[in-house]
Amino acid sequence: MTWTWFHRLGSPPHVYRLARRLTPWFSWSAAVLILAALYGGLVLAPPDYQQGEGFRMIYVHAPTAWMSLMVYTTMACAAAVGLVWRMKVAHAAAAACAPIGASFTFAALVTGSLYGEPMWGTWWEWDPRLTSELILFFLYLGYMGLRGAIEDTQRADRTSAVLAVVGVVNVPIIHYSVTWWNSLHQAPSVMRLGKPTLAGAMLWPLLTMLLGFTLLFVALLLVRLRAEILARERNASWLQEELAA
Amino acid sequence: MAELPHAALTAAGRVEADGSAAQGTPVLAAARLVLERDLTLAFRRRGQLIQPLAFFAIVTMLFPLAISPELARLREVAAGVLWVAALLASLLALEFLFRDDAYDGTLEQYALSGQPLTGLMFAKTAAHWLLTGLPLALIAPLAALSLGAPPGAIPGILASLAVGTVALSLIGSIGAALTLGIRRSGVLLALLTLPLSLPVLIFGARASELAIRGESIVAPLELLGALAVLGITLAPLASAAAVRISLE
Amino acid sequence: MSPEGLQAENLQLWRGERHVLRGVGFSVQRGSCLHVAGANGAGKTTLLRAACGLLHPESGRLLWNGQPVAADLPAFHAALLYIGHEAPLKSDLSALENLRYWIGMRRRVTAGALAAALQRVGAAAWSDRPARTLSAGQKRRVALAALSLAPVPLWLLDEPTTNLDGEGQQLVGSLIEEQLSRGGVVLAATHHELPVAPARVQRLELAVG
Amino acid sequence: MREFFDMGGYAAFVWPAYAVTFAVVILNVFWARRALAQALAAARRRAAGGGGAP
Repeated sequence: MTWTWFHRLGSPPHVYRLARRLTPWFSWSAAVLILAALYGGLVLAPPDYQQGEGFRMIYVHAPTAWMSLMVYTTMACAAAVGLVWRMKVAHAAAAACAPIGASFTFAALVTGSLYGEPMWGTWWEWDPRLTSELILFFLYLGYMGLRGAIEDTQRADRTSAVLAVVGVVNVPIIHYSVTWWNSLHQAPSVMRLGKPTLAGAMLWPLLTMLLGFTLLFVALLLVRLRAEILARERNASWLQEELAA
Repeated sequence: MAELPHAALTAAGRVEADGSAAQGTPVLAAARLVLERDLTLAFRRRGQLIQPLAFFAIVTMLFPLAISPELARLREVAAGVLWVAALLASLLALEFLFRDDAYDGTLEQYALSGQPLTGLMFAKTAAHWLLTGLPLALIAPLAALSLGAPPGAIPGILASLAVGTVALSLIGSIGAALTLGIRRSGVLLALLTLPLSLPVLIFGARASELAIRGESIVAPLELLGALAVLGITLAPLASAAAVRISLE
Repeated sequence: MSPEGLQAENLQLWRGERHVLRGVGFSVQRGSCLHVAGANGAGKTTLLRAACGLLHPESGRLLWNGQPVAADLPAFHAALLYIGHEAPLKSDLSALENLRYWIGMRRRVTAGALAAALQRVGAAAWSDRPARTLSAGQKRRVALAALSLAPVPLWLLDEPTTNLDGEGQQLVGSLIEEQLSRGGVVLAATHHELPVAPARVQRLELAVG
Repeated sequence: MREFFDMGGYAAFVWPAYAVTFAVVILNVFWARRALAQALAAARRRAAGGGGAP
């Protein structure tokens, strides 16, 4: 009984239909939350006493940075499940994650750089978080490159899954080493990226934005997952019925 | 029908035809054979052994030409130069780590040998280290001297490269296994391997830098050692998994 | 009584767009040989590779002595020898060295046993030449020497008679006969006839999909 | 209103940051929908042309 949900998650038609049913719910709640957070962040929140109006960039930088890591973790978990239980749907989910994660990592890098310019006076600072973000971007590129280089879907799924798992083991090590390296070289006077103390009217838009982006990710994932399932199940009989209906 | 040889097989499966399990090769002996085979093959093509070393020497030579011949200035970047050159040289030989074995069917035989593939992958990685990492560590002090490092730095540089290249070979073996069966995989291999190698670069370059300055390298060397140990435990698992997938 | 030998039930396998194995099944008892026949591209090699556990069919079962193969893959692999249509030889190593490393991974072999095996396949004269100087037929013979050195219960042979002269083909036949007399199982994929007494051979014809 | 768009002198950083982020959001929505539409079209084409078997 307790494991039936897990087995059903392994069934492509079940997941396909579930994804179709859930997509509107996640999309609309994400849209509402993000719009509310935008209003809260740009209008209601008072300026920061140190960073002035510039701190409002945190409402886009923090969520994109959060997405970059969360999507990678999700991708690696899905990949591991796919490897261990030979679950096609899990591989499809991992494949769906990569482009989403890569694009948000790119956004986190750009917003980080924009955030950094007025604070540091340069467009790029070898700040540990930005550096880690850059490496994460390369990890995504490598993952997508490997996937794209292998023609057979099944082999591409399984090979890139090994890479995702290896990568997720490495991410904390990379982050630690980069922080360690940075602490050796950084002059203490340089201000670190965005840690204004947030409270009340400044905090809730951030939390709302984080939640909104997370829901947005789920919605995007569900749509892409359906596309990936369609590509993997093209010979299955359930699909013929599904399309006929 | 003669029943004798396989009578014991139903139970154990592993028992060989003459009925004695002792005939099977133990894992360590099998791994030693893999190592021996790779070393023998490498020495049959001695010319190729020199190539990563020559590459390393040329890359380190580029920096004085590109920056300045002043030893005082070079000394400041020497550790970084050594490590970037070592990283690239180690990467250069990786593409061929599994390639020939994949083409001639040796990998298939490894996967079907009944031996744990993880152990065999470890042996292959060890061979790669003995053929590239160790020689690199041995000639790196010479390169360091030419970049203005004091002779007192030699033990530290040697130690940091010897330990660090172990981790590099292990990480590289994963990349090499993942890119098996992909045509023109060189750039992809670099794209996969280099980001994962960054911690090794950071700790290794720091250790060499401290050695050049005449300070204690214990802290970064311990971190490098930790990376190598982590690599020894996990990397062969990942490359064995990747090799099996490449055979599918 | 659990069935002995190798059984496959309803193996289904896709390679990308191609549905290569469409519900293939067979049952080979100890002491008998399965001749996998079919035109080029019918999936003979795929079936052999699936039967030794390299490929994972999307559905279907593979049983060795009544046990699912997947339950203990290393033990199953230790019990089989697979030879693809190219003998797995290193071009820079001699025939002797190749055999020593290849078979030595699985079981201890003495120098005497190696020499005897090479003698038997007529390789004694050129056993110390690098494999790259050998002809395709000579490489095949080295693979046959591996068979005589590894009397494991299951042999999977992909095109065992290709490139061999008449005498070499007879050698394949006698090696297989010996294996069958020992109670071993042989799966051989070839579009030629097998030089084995027909009474011991089952035929499985694969069609091009 | 002017003041709002000026962002206390940070306009040159705040607005591009928001623009990039929401460009990525909108592109993601667009790409995801396009991927699904293409996959559906391909599957329909297949279903129409010979019952799925290649």
